[in-house]
Amino acid sequence: MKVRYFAWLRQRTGVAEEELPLPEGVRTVGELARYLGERHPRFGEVLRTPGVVRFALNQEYVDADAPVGPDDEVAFFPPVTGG
Amino acid sequence: MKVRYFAWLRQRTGVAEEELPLPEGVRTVGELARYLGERHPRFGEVLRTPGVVRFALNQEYVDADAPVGPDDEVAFFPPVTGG
Amino acid sequence: MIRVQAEPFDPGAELTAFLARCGGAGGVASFVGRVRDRDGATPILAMTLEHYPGMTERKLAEIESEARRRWPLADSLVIHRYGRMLPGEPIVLVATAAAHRQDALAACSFLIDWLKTRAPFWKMEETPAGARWVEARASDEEAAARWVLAAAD
Amino acid sequence: MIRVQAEPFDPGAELTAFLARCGGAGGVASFVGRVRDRDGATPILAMTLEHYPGMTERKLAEIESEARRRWPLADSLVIHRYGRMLPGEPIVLVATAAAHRQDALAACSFLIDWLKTRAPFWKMEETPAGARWVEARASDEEAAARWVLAAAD
Repeated sequence: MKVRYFAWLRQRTGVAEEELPLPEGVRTVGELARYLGERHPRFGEVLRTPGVVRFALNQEYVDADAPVGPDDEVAFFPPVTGG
Repeated sequence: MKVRYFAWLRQRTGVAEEELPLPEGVRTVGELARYLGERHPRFGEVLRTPGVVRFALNQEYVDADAPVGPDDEVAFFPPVTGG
Repeated sequence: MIRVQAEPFDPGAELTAFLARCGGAGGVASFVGRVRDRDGATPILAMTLEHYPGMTERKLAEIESEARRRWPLADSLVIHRYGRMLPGEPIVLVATAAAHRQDALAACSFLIDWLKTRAPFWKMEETPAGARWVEARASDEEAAARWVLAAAD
Repeated sequence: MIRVQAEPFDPGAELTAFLARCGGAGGVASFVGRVRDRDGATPILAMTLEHYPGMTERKLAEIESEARRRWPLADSLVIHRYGRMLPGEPIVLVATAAAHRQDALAACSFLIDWLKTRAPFWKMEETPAGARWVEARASDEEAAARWVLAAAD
């Protein structure tokens, strides 16, 4: 699967995107975030505060309980500030 | 005094503006309108329906009871439709 | 700034000049009103706008002052034509600049709403059946009244 | 029409092209958002807009479709830049055309309000003290929520 990080979350992981197999035991976007939070502790820190990290699954906004599969693209980012 | 007519009221009086002395007994814009309605009967007709004719005194909107004097400019026109 | 003129104007060029004039303001809202090409099924061949010279400029300046009293605007512009014009030609341009977009957008709506009910202009449309004066619309009065109510809150 | 691009654009020229494209529509509203030159007392030296390629275009197209579902628009346009830009440079242009001005004005406000809270862009400002990511504003969420409430009415 493909994982992407944007804005200051990218600065916390140190990578803009990574390819990885679906981790064992991970069924939802929220579980994936916690798994990745262990790989990138500074990303893991900010996951503890609700609302700071937003999720997209295959380029649609989703909640933490959205199910993920091995071919999905998941993105993590802070609230948007365009316009 | 100076009297001006705009839009389709001008078509009813046949004149865009006229100079006249303050008519005897006329103290307000409404009284002036009624006086002029006798000079221009097709203008007089539409004065009977409230809200159809609007008034300006020296280029400010006023009601029919605004007092007029011999040096004033009075204008009569339908509701505005610019923009 | 208020301009009342018989000459055509170019809204894109006016917006460019306005943006250059108020370089520091983050948000610029604008509205362009043009001569419509039909009224329902009736084709409009041309439109003539009559105005009250002197009073028009005075009322537009008052309306602009009121907008700048209500919203913190960096700048504002109203251009309004009079005389005869063809379908598609711009009649009016309103532009507002502010640090915050909501001030610019609200002030722009306010200016066009008040202009429509308070500035002494009258539209005459030419159709295949002849010329006719446009009637004032109740919806314009209602749109303008919103801002009176908003001020009283 | 949606455009997401790194290249600068000229809002006046874009408005001219938009007006030509929708010649029959009587009312055209637009909004230009630019890089601000200061945040309170802090000078802004530059801004970088990051976006999510693919998802950005998709969300903007959804927001535009929603506007055209809610209001009878003759046409609409959203141009949004990404990358690094300087104070005063245009970031975004929204334009809407409709037969009636209130539809054009409401749709324009809606587009910019929803874009600000739903399109995946992130702003980083450079100040004399260094670079910082702009925080989302509660007032933007409130502005966007107005339209959710309006739809439920």
